[in-house]
Amino acid sequence: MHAFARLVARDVRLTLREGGAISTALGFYLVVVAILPLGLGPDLNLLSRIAPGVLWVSLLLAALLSVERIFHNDLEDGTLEVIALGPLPLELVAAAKSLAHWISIGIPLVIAAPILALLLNLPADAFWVLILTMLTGTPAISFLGAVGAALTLGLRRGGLLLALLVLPLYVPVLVFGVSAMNAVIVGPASFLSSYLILCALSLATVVLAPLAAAAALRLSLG
Amino acid sequence: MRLSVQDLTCVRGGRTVFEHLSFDAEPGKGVQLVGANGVGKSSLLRILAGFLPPAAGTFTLEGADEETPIGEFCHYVGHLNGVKRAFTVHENLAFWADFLGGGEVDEALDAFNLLDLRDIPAGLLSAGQARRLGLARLRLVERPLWLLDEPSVSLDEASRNILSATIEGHIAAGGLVIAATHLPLGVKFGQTLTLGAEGTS
Amino acid sequence: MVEKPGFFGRLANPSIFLKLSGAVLPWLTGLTVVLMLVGLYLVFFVAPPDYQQGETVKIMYIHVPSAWLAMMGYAIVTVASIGSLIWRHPMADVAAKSALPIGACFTLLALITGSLWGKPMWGTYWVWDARLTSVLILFFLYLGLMALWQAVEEPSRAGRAAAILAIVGSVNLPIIKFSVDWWNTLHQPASITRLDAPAIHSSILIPLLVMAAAFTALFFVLHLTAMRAEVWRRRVQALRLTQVDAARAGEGARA
Amino acid sequence: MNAILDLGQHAGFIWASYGATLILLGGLIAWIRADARHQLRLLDELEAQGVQRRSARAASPQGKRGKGKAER
Repeated sequence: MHAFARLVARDVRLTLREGGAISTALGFYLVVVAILPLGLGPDLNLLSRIAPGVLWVSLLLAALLSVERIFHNDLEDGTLEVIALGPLPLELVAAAKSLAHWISIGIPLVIAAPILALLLNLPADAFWVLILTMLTGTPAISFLGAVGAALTLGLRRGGLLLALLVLPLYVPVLVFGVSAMNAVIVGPASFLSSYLILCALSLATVVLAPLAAAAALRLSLG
Repeated sequence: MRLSVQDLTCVRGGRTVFEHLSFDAEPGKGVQLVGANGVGKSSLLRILAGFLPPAAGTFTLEGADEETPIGEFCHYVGHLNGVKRAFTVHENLAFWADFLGGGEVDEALDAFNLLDLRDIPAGLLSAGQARRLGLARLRLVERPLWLLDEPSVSLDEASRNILSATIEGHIAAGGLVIAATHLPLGVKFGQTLTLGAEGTS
Repeated sequence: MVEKPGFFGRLANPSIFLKLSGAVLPWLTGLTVVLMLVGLYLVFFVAPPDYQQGETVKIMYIHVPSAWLAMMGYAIVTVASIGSLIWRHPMADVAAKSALPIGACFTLLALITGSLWGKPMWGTYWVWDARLTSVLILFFLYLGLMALWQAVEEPSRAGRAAAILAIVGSVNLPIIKFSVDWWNTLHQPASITRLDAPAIHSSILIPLLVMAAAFTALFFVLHLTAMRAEVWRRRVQALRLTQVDAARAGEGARA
Repeated sequence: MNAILDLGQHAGFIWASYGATLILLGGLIAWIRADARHQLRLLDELEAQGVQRRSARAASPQGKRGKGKAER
């Protein structure tokens, strides 16, 4: 476990030190949320109705932008080869790097979400559910994104392909995240049922995705 | 600890790079891999490190327990140095020491006279210095099998001597070294394996 | 002990596959043509109009079979992917890769006929009905797999990468279906009826089953043909590689 | 025969969907058959030039053109 913690710590420190990845993800998130009302019109109660959907979809796209980075840099400078020879099996290496991506990129995005929610006139009593559902859903986004990143590693236009591969897999997280929020805001359905399914999704992804990511990593190491 | 390779075949991109390659690497006798470009020197090293599955044949490290993958018994130095540009020289090596399981960082830096560059971000290093930082990993955790792919590339005279001293020290201590190189390494290798001319020599 | 290869074991050898498929194909093509003709005759001359939708129910006779084949196609790709990843069955890659464009075509057909059926029924070309939406996402999974095959040059790596993605996709497909159903029931405006096949009376069921059989037979005819083409393509590739090697050896000798 | 003529007021959509089926499946059939023929032709050309697959060459060292025509 020591090596696992060291790898996560290194990755988080690396992302913080380089800083570029976080600012681009946050910047992109802000721009997408800000530009949508320009397209959809300034009508506040329309915006507040679609706020959960807009916040979630923009978060997915922002996370997707930074997910390719999880393995790409390490493959490019040879670090991935040395890590693969370390005591940690590739599955745990993939899990560690996905966890590091969630900590360094996922959480800042979740912290930014309420601020952007102000732009969309999200009802005040929905802020707690916004943060809660996003905190629960973003691990699945990072871990599934890691599978896509591992599959498109070393390909020329990998970034575009990554979006096509991973976005369909994000549909369940998106649907249950937004329906949990709507359950609180609009409310026929119960909040708990959607939210518990979202938790189940995230947990399952955190456990299963590294297996696929590691298998894909073995391909690109070969 | 002895490495024995039986009837190894490597296929990459649908093309057979080499086939029916068998040899043994004895402790105390380094193996030098020679051969023209594209005969599979790097591929052989990557197979032994466990990155590339061989199309056929087996290789075993006698004396090592079966479960742990062979990768954990070897240091692999490829064309890339495994260095993070955003971290300082010390931080790079400190991470490797922590992750790979031990080793004295400053002593390894000193061995490749990188001590005075200790706190400089690796991004500012020259090619030769970065290569030395990559090679400094060899001095960290003790691993019996060294797989070196053109280790002396972009090294100057002095650094090459440091490298050859390090390799000879490892061989003398009973370690195994398999080095693919065009430039002379200044190391007395006990065995030379020429690839491309029907595999064994 | 070399155990006698089972049916799939013997199929592993492309030449045997070519021989077997060569024998089966003419018969299967004949069967497909017969089934298609019988089906079309039943649909246009025998099947009664639906009491609600009238004649537009005829669209169902191609929409439902193509939706079934869209799913079956992905199931075939998944099984072939498992075969290629776990048993490294050489023909599994060929089967998975060649089934993709066919499955994608049937998925696209299901979407087109679904929307053409939606216009007379609800006045809109696209209705976010739970099943149509799932078929749309299935279409994206097909596109992703085909794009991944294209993006990776080295065939064996492409095969394994696509196999991993196909398996990840197949694990997610039921979850996606479940979440789309959930999403659909939440936003279910009362008016839109589910895009369901009307009451299955035998006079409607029989033509539907015949059409489904015809489409399935067509799928396999196309799949076998595409697999043969893939085997030949890989042989051409191998021959070209030997040509390159021979040329290089030639140059080496002369230089 | 009159059953075909009066397909109700939505006849357009019925013909449109059958038309789409014809175009899409017809195109798919044509493309797959063409691709198969093309690959076969390429294979024949390469074999005519005496280029041998490694396994074929290994099977007949005396350089005869492989084990006859590759399995069709």
